[in-house]
This record gives sequence, structure tokens and C-alpha cells, in this order.
Amino acid sequence: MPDAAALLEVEGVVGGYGAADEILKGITVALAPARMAAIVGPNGAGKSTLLKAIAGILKPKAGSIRLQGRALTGLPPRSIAAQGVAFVPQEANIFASLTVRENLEMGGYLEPRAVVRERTEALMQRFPVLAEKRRRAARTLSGGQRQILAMAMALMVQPKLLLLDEPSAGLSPKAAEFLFDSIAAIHAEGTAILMVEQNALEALSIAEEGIVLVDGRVARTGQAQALAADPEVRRLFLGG
Amino acid sequence: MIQDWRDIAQILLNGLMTGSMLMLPAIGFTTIFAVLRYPNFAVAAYATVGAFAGWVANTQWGLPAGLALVAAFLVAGAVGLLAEEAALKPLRPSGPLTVAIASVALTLLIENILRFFFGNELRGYDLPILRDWRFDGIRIGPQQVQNTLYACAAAGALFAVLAFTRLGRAMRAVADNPQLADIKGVDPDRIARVAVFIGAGLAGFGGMLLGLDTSIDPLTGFRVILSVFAAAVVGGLGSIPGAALGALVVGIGEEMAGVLLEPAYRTVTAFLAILLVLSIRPQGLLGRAA
Amino acid sequence: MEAYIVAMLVFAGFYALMALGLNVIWGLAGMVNLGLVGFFAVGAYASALLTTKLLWPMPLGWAAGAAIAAVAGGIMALIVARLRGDYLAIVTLGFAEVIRLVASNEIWLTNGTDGISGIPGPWRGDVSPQQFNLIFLALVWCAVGIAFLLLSRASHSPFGRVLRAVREDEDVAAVAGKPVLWFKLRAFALGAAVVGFAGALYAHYNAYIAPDGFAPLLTIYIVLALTAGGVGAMRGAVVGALFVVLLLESTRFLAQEIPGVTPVQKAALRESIIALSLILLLRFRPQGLIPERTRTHSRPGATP
Amino acid sequence: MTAPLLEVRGLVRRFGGVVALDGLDLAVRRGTVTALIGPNGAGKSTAFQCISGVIRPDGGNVIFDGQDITGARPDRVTRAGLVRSFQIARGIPRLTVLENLLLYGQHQPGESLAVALLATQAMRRREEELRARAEAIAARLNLSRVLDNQAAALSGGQKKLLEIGRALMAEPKLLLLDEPVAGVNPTLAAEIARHIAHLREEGMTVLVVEHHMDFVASLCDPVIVMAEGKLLAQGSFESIANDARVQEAYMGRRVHA
Amino acid sequence: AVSSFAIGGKAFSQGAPIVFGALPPLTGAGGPYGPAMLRAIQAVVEEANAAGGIRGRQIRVVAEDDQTNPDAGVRGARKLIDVDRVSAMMGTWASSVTTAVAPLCWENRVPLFTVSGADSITLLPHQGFIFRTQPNSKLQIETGADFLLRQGARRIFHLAAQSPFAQSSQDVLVAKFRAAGGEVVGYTVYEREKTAFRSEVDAIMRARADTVFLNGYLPDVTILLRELFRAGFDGRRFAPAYAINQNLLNSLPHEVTNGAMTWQPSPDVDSGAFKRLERLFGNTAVDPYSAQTNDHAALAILAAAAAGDAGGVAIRDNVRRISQGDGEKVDNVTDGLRALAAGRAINYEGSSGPVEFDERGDIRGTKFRYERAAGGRFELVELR
Ligand SMILES: Nc1ncnc2c1ncn2[C@@H]1O[C@H](COP(=O)(O)OP(=O)(O)OP(=O)(O)O)[C@@H](O)[C@H]1O
Ligand SMILES: Nc1ncnc2c1ncn2[C@@H]1O[C@H](COP(=O)(O)OP(=O)(O)OP(=O)(O)O)[C@@H](O)[C@H]1O
Ligand SMILES: [Mg+2]
Ligand SMILES: [Mg+2]
Repeated sequence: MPDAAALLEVEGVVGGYGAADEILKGITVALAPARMAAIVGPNGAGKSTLLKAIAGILKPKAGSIRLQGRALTGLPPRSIAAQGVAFVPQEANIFASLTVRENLEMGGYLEPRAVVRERTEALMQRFPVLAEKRRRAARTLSGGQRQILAMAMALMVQPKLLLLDEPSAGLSPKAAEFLFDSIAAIHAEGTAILMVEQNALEALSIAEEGIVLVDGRVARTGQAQALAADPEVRRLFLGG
Repeated sequence: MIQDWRDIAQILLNGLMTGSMLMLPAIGFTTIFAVLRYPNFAVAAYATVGAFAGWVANTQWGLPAGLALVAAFLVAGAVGLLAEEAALKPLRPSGPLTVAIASVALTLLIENILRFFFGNELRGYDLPILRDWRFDGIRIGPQQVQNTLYACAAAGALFAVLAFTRLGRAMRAVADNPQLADIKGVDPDRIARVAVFIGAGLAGFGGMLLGLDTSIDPLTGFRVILSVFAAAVVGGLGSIPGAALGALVVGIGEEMAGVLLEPAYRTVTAFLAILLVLSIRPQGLLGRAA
Repeated sequence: MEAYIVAMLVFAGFYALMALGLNVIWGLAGMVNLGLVGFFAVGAYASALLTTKLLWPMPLGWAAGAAIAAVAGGIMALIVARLRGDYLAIVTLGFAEVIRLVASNEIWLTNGTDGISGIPGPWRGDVSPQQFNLIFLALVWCAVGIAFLLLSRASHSPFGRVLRAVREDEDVAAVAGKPVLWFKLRAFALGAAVVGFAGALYAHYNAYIAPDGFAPLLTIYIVLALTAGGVGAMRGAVVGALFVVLLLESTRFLAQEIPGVTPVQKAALRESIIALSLILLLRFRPQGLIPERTRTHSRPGATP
Repeated sequence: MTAPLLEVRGLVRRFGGVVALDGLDLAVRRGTVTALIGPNGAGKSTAFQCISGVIRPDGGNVIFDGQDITGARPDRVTRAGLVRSFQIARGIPRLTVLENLLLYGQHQPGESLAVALLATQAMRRREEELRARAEAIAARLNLSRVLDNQAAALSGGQKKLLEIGRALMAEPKLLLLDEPVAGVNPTLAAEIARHIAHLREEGMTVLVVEHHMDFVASLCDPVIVMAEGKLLAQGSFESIANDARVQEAYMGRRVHA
Repeated sequence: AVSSFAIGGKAFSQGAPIVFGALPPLTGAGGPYGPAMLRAIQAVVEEANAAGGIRGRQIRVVAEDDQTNPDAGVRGARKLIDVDRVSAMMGTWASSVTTAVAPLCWENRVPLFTVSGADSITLLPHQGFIFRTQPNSKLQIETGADFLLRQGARRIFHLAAQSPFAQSSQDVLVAKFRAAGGEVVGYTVYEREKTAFRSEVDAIMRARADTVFLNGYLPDVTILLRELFRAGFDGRRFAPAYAINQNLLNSLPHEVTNGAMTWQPSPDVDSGAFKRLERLFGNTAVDPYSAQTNDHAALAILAAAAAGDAGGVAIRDNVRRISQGDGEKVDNVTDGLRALAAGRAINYEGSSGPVEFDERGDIRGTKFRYERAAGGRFELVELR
């Protein structure tokens, strides 16, 4: 059911890795422009796999993915990026051997030079750790520092759609709070966000919609606050 | 054997001259490694291809040395690109070792294709051979000085590109994490092609210089691949200035043979030098720690 | 024709032994060893010298060949302890070259590039050349069989599991409580022993060894054999060796059928076909003919 | 009070210009689940690296169970009974989950070459024991389903679980966990907390780095706070959460008790 | 298998063709030599087939590439012996290949004709199955040294590629030069596969040698000549004719090669066999190895014809009968076959010399031709 108003439409997507090619067992979700949805669910449910499929890293076996009505299915990641989708993967999300500054510059690879310079400076101000470590190789960052860098790289472009895979993992409470504030701010500027989070309560509290993914299927969808309040969802997926 | 400082200076200079022949192929080798992260032994074949391309340009079409070198670069680069796309690229998902091994087979293949068309005869260029310069009893070869200059220029230019340009950054990003680079909008395949073209081209360029110094046959590149590989490793794989430096270490190591052991043990002294360097710096002179 | 096939199977046996040895060092423990032919030479020279100069009985010579190669392998492992991947490759390659040069230059010991001839073979001269070939065929393939069984056992044992862990991540293996260097050393020595044993047998089969015979080309063949067969799988090593000998030999007959080219072109075509087949094999069977599989499976329905 | 199981005195580690550890002192008492918290980049993981022998400290001492293990190789540290997990999960990608677990099993005679070749009875018996233990641990961590998968084919969270599972396999006296539940589903995280509590009952001592305050609050006592490579504060979770310095450096709004 | 290496497609008269195995290096370090060696063998066989073959039986050559590697050589020899059932083997080049292949030959009773130089080869217990057309290094170096002394050399530097005859050459040189009041001022063994020899050349310059003996092979001697030129060495340069051959002269500028001297075993200047081969090879001059393999084939053919039996033992036993003694002198197979058919005894004089063997299978007192490079060509200095 193509929705004229939707920014992102994922319809009946089936896909996986090599022999295990049915990790996603027919996923249908949609996101309207400038909305934010949080995806929650147990480990191994297929959350990251879904984001990878949208970002073009994984070619789905069946189903379709559309951005503003245009098919993304089968396009390489760089083309999808060029259409305004920024993706922060869960693992291996920085260039370890490049310096922090170069990482940011790579984040803005598709942007003009002047914009890159300007945003690099802006982001360094926003995240002072990055400014402090600008000349260091990213591999020397601590776990939390890496996470911030990965996030900042995605902010080097002004995407229509931001895909975040567990952005707060490994962040101190203070840093996580700051991060969620930042995400909310980016969202407020009109960016649509699809975010996978294990820090589920926090995520559902800033998102408008919630999606519960279990074993490759969408188990529940609905308003974020409502889901967060649902006792069964709380018990099964949100740690009580 | 060593009587005065002149002998020492001469040995060092000889090492430099010997090393100068390895520099360009080593830089080519390391350039490909820097982006694709596997040792491409086919640079041996690309060097031979360059030597033959230069030979054809020089003796068959009558082009001067400079233009023949350009031909060597272009033809070797093109062959490298073609071979990469057809033979090696499909193997990349199987891991660097598989590609490395396939590149050895590729070397055999290209060597024999050349043999098929050119036979085993030794060939020489239509170029004069210059006498050495002498300074106070020390001997320097103009040809080798020229080689060194070419290699340093190539190394400098490449290093600058890698370190300071958008393309260079993208190359290093692809080397580091091709998938993430793709996500950020880089076409890793295109970057790989650029690297392979430059790397193979430089190997071909170096191969022709090698041919100028020796003579060419289908084994021209193969004879030096061990030393080339050693140079790149000693310098630190993936480091462009490292490859140039490594070539010098290997060259000097080989020329020291006469002093340390016997000339018949050239390779042994070279490997002792390599072992020494690697036991102090396991990642090579200018390489980054793992 | 039968005699020829027998002889080629003997060769395949040597290659299989070498591939098995390499598989322990490279396939299991993940240490790139391009110095294979060096250990082969050490085994060959040790046994040849002991049996011709000191008149040791042959089986003792073979055992000594394996033992000396093992010691060389152990020393090598210590020297390269801190090196990884391609850095290891160049040092081991260098080792093989050093062995070859020593064999060429230390004439007092090795007879230099003249090589050592007249190395005894079991019942050589007492039986016909054909029978000698058959005896050796049995001998070599027995050795392959025993090596195969022992190494398979080692590879599926806890010992092999640690080696595979070392191959993937030394830090993790160390944190798991395993003395990484000690494991590497034993793997290197074990693999080198098998290769050295192959060298010893080879010397007595050929009756003659010379430095020229221990050129890097042989290492290339074995590495190709192992890759073709499947790195990590012991069966792969044996299958790969057979495959490479088949490829090397069958191309002779194929090349003969090509009309209208000179002999050099034929030779070039033959080697091209060999190279091309290997590239194609890697392309279409990237894990080799026999991919590595782990044998430790959980029991069905296992619950706490 | 008995001597602490682990004692770290004046630990220093520099990386080029960066001082990651700047004279860290800390002690872990036997039978506790101690938390080590602190801002990102405080030096927690570096402290783990130094204690477990993966990197060498530039100064200071690590004393474990009465033994000075400063700068000892990681395998020795592990065999002494101190096992750590990695923050950024480092599975052995081409081994299966089961093999990853078995790898951490100790006292396997089959790791000697001769025994491996002979496949002795002792080896097989020990292998059975380890296997039973591995299966039990996997079941606890929800990994039973992926026991035969290669570690490379796990989801991000599953890899973290495998990290914990492997460390448990070694039956350590002291377990060092670096962010065990980052990226782990909250329901499972709570279960892991219960499991760790259970291990403490059985006499194991645990030092855990974690940013999830619910997890820390429910499980850990005492809590050690470090910042900029040094000890900042120490005490029960309550006292820590109310410490102004800690709030300033570390806690967010939500955690203010 | 039917071989397309077979020469002479004419219908076979009488019975199966006789098969000769050729095992030259077509790839690897010997690659620059092998192809011409094989061509020389085939030329003779073609000629013999045109002359009606051996008592009506045609001859076929099956060639295998020894890859300049004993391991590959042994596999190739196995195939020739076991599959093609050759009655003679010829054209092995590298000493290591020859030594490795030799036991197979004598065990299977197949004579082996070789150009390898290592003295040890004919000392093997080969039961007469080895024939070496290359003079052993003692003989060869002695004549070379005599020539150099005649040319006025007194201070010689011996630069030898690592090979089985480096040391024995050195011993001979020292003895010869000392006896003549000269001196070997330096002796260096170098690694053949290297691409630079600057330090070696420095040593020559330092030793103030008036003559340098480049005891190596084509690729390395090419580099050495170049290096000597660069260094401004103005003494004599002397090398075996297989190291400095026409191919080398073609590949280097004339000013580099002018004056370099070579020597090789040779028949009389006007030898018909040599002329024939020269004609066949067109403008590339005949190198010593192909001159020898040309004789390998001729010897095998004539021996088989003389025996009336193409078996290996028969060939072994008849080689000396047709190559020495006071039979009718012939310098080609056509004449030889005709003479034998007519029942006359013959003495074959080949393109590499009079080819007479001693009891060990070594070539006996042969003549040598000494040449000097000038303007990219060889000119004869003397023949004795
Ligand atoms: N190899 C290294 N080279 C240079 N600096 C390093 C290296 N490893 C760590 N650092 C620096 O040392 C500091 C401490 O890092 P560490 O990883 O110990 O932090 P952490 O407390 O574990 O943080 P997190 O909670 O984010 O994981 C950081 O500033 C980090 O950038
Ligand atoms: N590279 C891979 N190859 C094969 N299977 C994989 C691979 N990566 C993940 N899987 C499997 O796919 C399933 C879904 O993985 P995915 O990473 O999407 O989970 P997730 O929902 O993101 O979990 P988590 O919260 O733990 O990150 C898991 O069962 C996992 O074992
Ligand atoms: Mg995930
Ligand atoms: Mg950390």
C-alpha cells in the first residue's frame, strides 16, 4: 500500500546473509518525512539487518524499499547516500586509521569543500572531545569517543533520513543524554530518523513512533509513548 | 676489503644505485597494498610488461626514452587494470591471501603470454649507455641517479596525493573500511581502479628503467620481485616513502655482501638487514603498528 | 604409461606431504610460511649427508631429516614471533633463499651446486626400476596416510582449536590462557617436520639433490596446491597436491596437440594453461576443493 | 578485613602525549561485584588492558591474589585466575560459538601435542566436561540457537554475550567485564545481572565497567569512579550518585537519585 | 599420445617411428638457450627423415620443457621414457637437471646426450649411457687460459656465476697463470639472478686487472659488460661463447661489446656441419649449445643406423663406432646414412667439433675458436 505521504517505505522485505538468507522474514514499515521511529527488540532479531538493507549494504531477496516513492532496492550504498540517507552502523563505524578530522571529512565526502570545512568546525565545537583529538588516529579513541565520532560523521551531511544503529551504546549516562538531546535537535530541524536502540526507554521517549522487531518480523508498531507504557512490551523487551 | 672512507662511501652509493632500481616497483607494490590490502605479486609481471612496452615504443616505433617511459607507464597500468578486473577483483571477497596467491598465478600467466609473443631472447633498448661520473675515486652512475630522481619524484607526488587530497583520503578510507567508505558516498571500486592503475603503471615505469640497466626478457620483473617485496615490507607495507626507503635498505644490504660475507651471499646479507629492521620494528620502518 | 603414472603419484605424494606440513603452519596456525622449500631442503640434505657420509641406515636418516627440519622450524618460529602476515612471508621466503645459498656455497659440506648424487634408495639396484617405483609409491603414500591421520587428529583436537584461535586473534588466544608463542613454536616445528620428512624421502627417491632443485617455484606449487585443495582442511592438502600434479602433467599432453606454434610457444601455452586453471579454480571455488569445516558441533537438543 | 583480591597501585600508562592512566589506585575485595565507572575516555578500558597483561603499564603495580602480576603475559594472568572480556567484541570469527567457548576452557590436557595425537581418555573426558559447561553457559545467555554459527555471523549484541560467556568458561577467581551489557537488550541485561549476582553467591569476584546505571545500581557494591586516569571516588552506589563531582563529570539528569 | 612435435609428416615407411626425447630448457633461467638447441635437433631429424630415415624408419622428436629445474626435468624425463618410450634423450642444459635425470636414463637404458658442464656428470656410474659434448671445464679453461696468456694477459680477475664449475675453473686458472708468471688477482663467485653487480665490478677495478674472465651466462654477463663499460674498464673481457653470443651483441650498444672475446669448441673453419647449421639459423649466429645438440641428434641417428637397431643400448654401443676411428669422414646425416647403408664405416665430424668421446663419455681433444666482438658481429681471432 504505497503511501503518498511516506518518506521511506519498506515493503515485504526478506533478506539475510549468504546461506542464512531469511533473517528478515517479510518486513513492512513506513516513515513519514521528518518523523522519528525507534526500533527495539531482542538481540539477533534482525534490527541491524533491516537498517543494512535500507542503506543498501544488503541486497534483499524479496520486497521493495522506496525513498520518496523511488526504489532504493538494488542500488549501491553510495547511491543511496547520495539520495540523502545517512547511516551509522553498529560496528566498524569509523575509519580507524584516519585521524578524527579526516573521519569527519570523509563523513562529508559528498558535500562541497567549503561546507565540509564549515561543518567540521561546527561539529568540533559541538563535541569538544573530537576537537581535542582532531589529529589523532581514530583507532586510539575510547569506546565512547568512537561512538560520538561515528555519529558526528553522519551529521556532516544534512540527510533527509538518518539511520542510527545503537548510537548510545557505550556512552556514559551524561554523554548518552547529550546524544539524545542532539538527536532530538537534529530531528527538530526536520530530519527523519530511524533509530535502533537497546536504551529503549530513552529512545521511545524522544521518538514519535515505535517498532518492535522480533525474530525477523514486526511484532508491534504504534505510538512510541504507548508502546513504552505497554506492560507486555515492557516485560518482554524493555527489561521490566 | 675496506681501506678508507671512500670504500664505505662507494658501498653505500652502490647500495643506493642498486636500491634505485627497486624503488619504483616497490612504490607501485605498496600503492596497491595501501588501498587493496593485499600483496599483489603481479607487479613483477607489470614491470616486465612495462619493459616490453617501452622496448616496442623505443626500438620498433623509434620513440625517444622519455616517451617510451610514458608508454611503459600507460601500457603496464592498463594491463594491470585489466588483469585486476578480470582475474583478481572477483577473488577479493575470499580474503587477501587468496588474492595474493592468485596474483602469483597471474604473474606466471602474463610472463608466459609475453614469452609466447616475444620469445626468450634478451633484448636491449636503442639507447646509449652513459659512463659513470667519478668524484675523487668514487663512482656514480648517471642512469641510476636519474632512476633515483624519478622514484623520489613519484614517491613524493604520490605521498602528497595520499596525505593531502580528497582522493588520497578516500583511498585511505577505502583501505581501512571499504563498506563504510561506500556508505559515505565513495565508490570503492573506482578508488581501487585508480590505485591499481597507478601502482601497475609505476611498476611498468620501474620495469623499463630496470630494463635500461640490465636487458629485458620475460623474467625481467620476476628476477627482482623478491627484492621488491622485501623493500616494501621493510619500509612498512602501504607506506609510500617507506617503500623508497626500504629499497635503499635492501640495496645497501645486498652491496654489503662483499664486506660481510661473500658476494655469493648477496641475498643472505639483504635478508639479515631485513631481519634486523623487522626485529626492531615489526611493522617496517615507516609502517604503522597493527 | 603405468610406470609414468606411478612415478607421478610418487611426486604427488611428496607434494601432499609438503602441503600437509604447510597446512599445519599456515592453514591451522595462520603463519604464512613461504620458506617451505627451505625446510624441504633441510630434510633432504640432512638425510642425504647422514646416509652417504656417515652411512646411517636410511630410516634413521629420514627421522633425522624430519627432526632437524623441526628444530629449524622451531627456531624460525622464535625469530618471527613478533611478525605477522606479509612481514612473516618475507622472512620465511628469505630463509629458503638462505638455505639454498648455503647449500650452493658451503661446498665442504654440501658439495655446492654439484649437488649430492648416489643417495641410496630402499632396494635400489636390487629390484627393477619399476619395482623400485612401486616400493616408493607404497612408502610415500603410507607416509601421507600416517601424516594425514595424525595431523587431522591434531587439528580437531583442543591443540588444533587453540592454533585456529591463534590464527584469528592472538590477543584473544592469550587472554584465553594459552601461551601463544609456545603454540606457534610447536605448530611450526610439527609442520616443518612433515615437510622435512618429505624432503628426506625425496632425496632417496631421486638419488640426487642439488640447490637448484629447491627453488621458490616448488613453494609456489605447494601453496597453490593447498589453496586449490582448501586451506585449513587436511583432506584439502592431499586433494590439492594431486590436483596440482595432475594439472602440471596433463598440460604436457594438451600442449602437444596445439598445432602451428613453436616449441617455446607451446611451453608458454602450457604454463599459461596451468596458471589460468588455478586462477579459475580460485574464482569458482574460493574456499578450495575441500573447504575447512569444523567438527565440533553441539549435540542436538542439548539443554542445560 | 582480608587482603583485597586485586590491588592496583599507582598505575600509569601513556600513549604518545596522552596520559590514559595517571597513577590509578583501586582495590577489589573478594566476593564483591565492584563497578568501575567514569566518563568516556577516563581510562577504564586501558586499566583493563594493563591489568590483564594485554599491554604493559609504564608504571605502578598490579597485585592479584597476593602475586605481583605487573606486566605478566596475558596467558599467565588468565591461568592465575583473572579473566577479562573485551569492550569491542573480539570473537574468533571463523570458529563457531561453541568452539569460542571451549577455547576458554582451562586445564585441557589435549592442548599438549602428544596428548592431542594420542587422543587420550583424559583429554576426551575433559572435553566432555567443557562441552557440558559451554552448553549450559550458552543456554543462559540465549546463545543456544547460534551455537554452531561462526562467531562472525552473530549480531552485535550476541557478540557481547559471547564475550561474557567465554570469560565464564575459564572459571576465573576474578572476572573483568568491560561493558558487558552495552547493546544488550534490557530484558536480557537484567537476566545477566541476576546471573552475575548468582556467580557472586558461588564465590566469584567481579569487576565490571558499565555505563548502564540501572545495571550498576541493582548489582554493584562498591562502585569506583575514575576520571582522567585517576580514582575520583569510591563507595556505595547511593553515595556515589549523590556525589557532586561524580554528577558533574558523569551522571546525567536522569540518574540524580 | 600422438605428438605434433613430430617432425616430417611423411608417411612412415616400415614400422613405427623411432622416438628421440629432447629435454631443453624452454622456460626459466636456461630459456635464452633452449629454443635454439631444440631447433638444431629438429633440423637434423628433418634432414634424416628426408634422407629416408633410419633404415626406412622415420624419426620423431618429442620435446619436454625442463623449466631449468631438476624437479620439472625429472617429471619431463619420466614422461619421455615411460610414455613416449624414447630411445635416446638429448639436449639437457643445466647440470643439476642432467644429474637428476641421468639415473633414470641409465636405469632405463636410454643414452643421454648433454651439454652440461659440471665435471662430476661423467663421473656418475652411468655405464656408458652419458655422452657429453661440452668439453669438461678443465680442458676448456686450460685452452681459454692459454689463449689469454698468448694475448698478453697477466693479471686476470675471475668473476664466476655460482655454478658447479666455478671452483674447478679457478683452480685451473691459478695453475696456468702462475706457471706463466701471471697472477689471478681476484676471484669472486656471484649470484646469478641478481640485477646489479656494482660492488663486484668495483673489486675488479681496484685489483687493477688487465683481463677479466666473465664465467657466467647470458643475462648476468649482459649486465656485467654494461657495468664494466660504465666503470670505464679498459682491459680484456673474456667469456664463454654461450655467455656472449650474437643475441647479446644485438641487445647491447656496440661500444659496450666491442673487443669482448669469446671461445668455444669448434670444428674446422670450413666444417660443412657448421656451415649448414649457420645457414639454417639465418642471421643469428650459431651458439655453442645448439651446435652441440645438433650433433646429439646426428650421433644418435647414425649410431642407430649403424647398429640397425634403435634401442638405447644399441645406440650407446655404436656412438663411438660412427664418431671416431678411420672411417669415411662425414659431416652430415644424409651422407652418413648413405655411407652406412652402403656398408662403409664412418667418422662423424659435427658442428661442435670432431666429436670423439673418451671412455667416460667426455669429449676428447677438440679444437676451439676464439672470436672478438666488433661492431655487433664476431670476427675470428684464431682457431686451434
Ligand atoms: N592506543 C592508544 N593510543 C592513543 N591513545 C589511546 C590509546 N588507547 C586509548 N587512548 C586514549 O586513552 C584514553 C583512555 O581510553 P580508554 O579506552 O581507557 O577509555 P574508557 O574509560 O574505557 O572509555 P569508554 O567508556 O569510552 O570506553 C582516551 O582518551 C583514549 O583516547
Ligand atoms: N554476517 C552475518 N552472517 C550470517 N548471519 C548473521 C550475520 N550477521 C548477523 N547474522 C544473524 O542474523 C540475525 C540478525 O542479526 P542482526 O545483527 O540484524 O540483529 P540485531 O537485531 O541487530 O541484534 P543486536 O541487538 O544484538 O545488534 C542474528 O541471528 C545473527 O546471528
Ligand atoms: Mg544490531
Ligand atoms: Mg572503554
